[in-house]
Amino acid sequence: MKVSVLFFGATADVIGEREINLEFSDHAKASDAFSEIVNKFPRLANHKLLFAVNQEYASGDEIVKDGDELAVFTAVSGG
Amino acid sequence: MKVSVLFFGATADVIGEREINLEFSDHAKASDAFSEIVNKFPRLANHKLLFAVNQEYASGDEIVKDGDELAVFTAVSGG
Amino acid sequence: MSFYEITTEPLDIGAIARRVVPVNCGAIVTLDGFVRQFTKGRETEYLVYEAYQPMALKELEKLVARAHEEFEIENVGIVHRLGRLEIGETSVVISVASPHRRAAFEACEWLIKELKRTVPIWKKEVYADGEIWVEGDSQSKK
Amino acid sequence: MSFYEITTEPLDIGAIARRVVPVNCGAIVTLDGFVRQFTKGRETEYLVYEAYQPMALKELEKLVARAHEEFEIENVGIVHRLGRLEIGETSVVISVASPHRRAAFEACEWLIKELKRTVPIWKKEVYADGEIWVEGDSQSKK
Repeated sequence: MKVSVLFFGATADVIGEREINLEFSDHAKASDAFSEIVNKFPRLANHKLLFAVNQEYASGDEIVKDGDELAVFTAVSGG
Repeated sequence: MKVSVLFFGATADVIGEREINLEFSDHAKASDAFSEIVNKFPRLANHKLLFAVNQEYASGDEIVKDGDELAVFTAVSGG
Repeated sequence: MSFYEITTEPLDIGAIARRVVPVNCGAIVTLDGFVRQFTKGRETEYLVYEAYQPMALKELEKLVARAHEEFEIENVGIVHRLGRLEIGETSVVISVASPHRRAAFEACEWLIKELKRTVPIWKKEVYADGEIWVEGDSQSKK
Repeated sequence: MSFYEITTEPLDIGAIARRVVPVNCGAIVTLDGFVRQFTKGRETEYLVYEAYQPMALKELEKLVARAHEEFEIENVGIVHRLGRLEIGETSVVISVASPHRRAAFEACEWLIKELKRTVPIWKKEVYADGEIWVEGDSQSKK
């Protein structure tokens, strides 16, 4: 199954892309998917990361589905 | 000795004037001067009044001097 | 720079807030008081504000000085309008800039409370069938 | 009416505050966040704000709903600007109208705190000799 992963600000700079597509095994847990992403781009681990699934903050327990939109970003700094 | 007495808002409506001149005996205490003013215009007593001497809230203990500016007004309602 | 003014001109709250911006602050808190249409269910047609102007300016000056003593703020701007105000028009603007926004919120709330208690300005509410000079809380000020 | 928006246009805080005015309220509290020139002694040339826009709008919607649940307020307006902002330009405006001003102060302060914690927007500070994406407090959000 295929999902898109979005990056913003500092994480987009690390990856050099704002969006990538990744393949995961079916019924992957969100926490596993995010671990895989961080392993793939180890420089992400230099940051405190937040994760979202389909535009909602992720607990990690979500089951990732084909076509889902994941996002990986640093603690927000708007305002 | 002569002082001016200013009225604003509700007290100006009661008096029908915004400023009057009054004669007081020398060395009058402010509290006595204000009592005299209220006695002269008894309808003022229908209001909670505040008093000022020379543009400062009066404690009543001030000694009124010739040419002083007294003021009688209701609790403020700006904002 | 802190400032306090009384004017009969309409108030531009954005412009007033801008004037208190210092280089080392990142937030301004602004209180914008305006003429409400309904007070206790009664419809107001317009308001008239009147001041004992020289004393009001002295009291505003004291307020600004006390705010600087009591709160860690950088700049304060207070502008009060006088004369006839229509529904929805701004009667008073208080803007406070501070390095930490907590102090700006606290100081702004304190300033409007104190202004309503101490600054000799009065409001007349005019209705279709009458008018009344609003008298403040009697506990206000000895 | 409450509203929340994200825009790349300059913000007019007076105009935003005006949009939250209801007929039975007499005070609006507005928080105006802007680009400070110096942060910890270092001079900023300009800022760039970026958002995860659809998620940011969802989080703003939740914030406004929670504010209405937790505080006795009438209307809330939040507008956040994105893109390049020069020194002194306003990045965010939060205006709250309430029948009693206490609630407006409380809600406005709570809203900016929560916005900075939950809404996916990031700020890049650009200096003469470099730039950095500011990362929020790590305790922010699980």
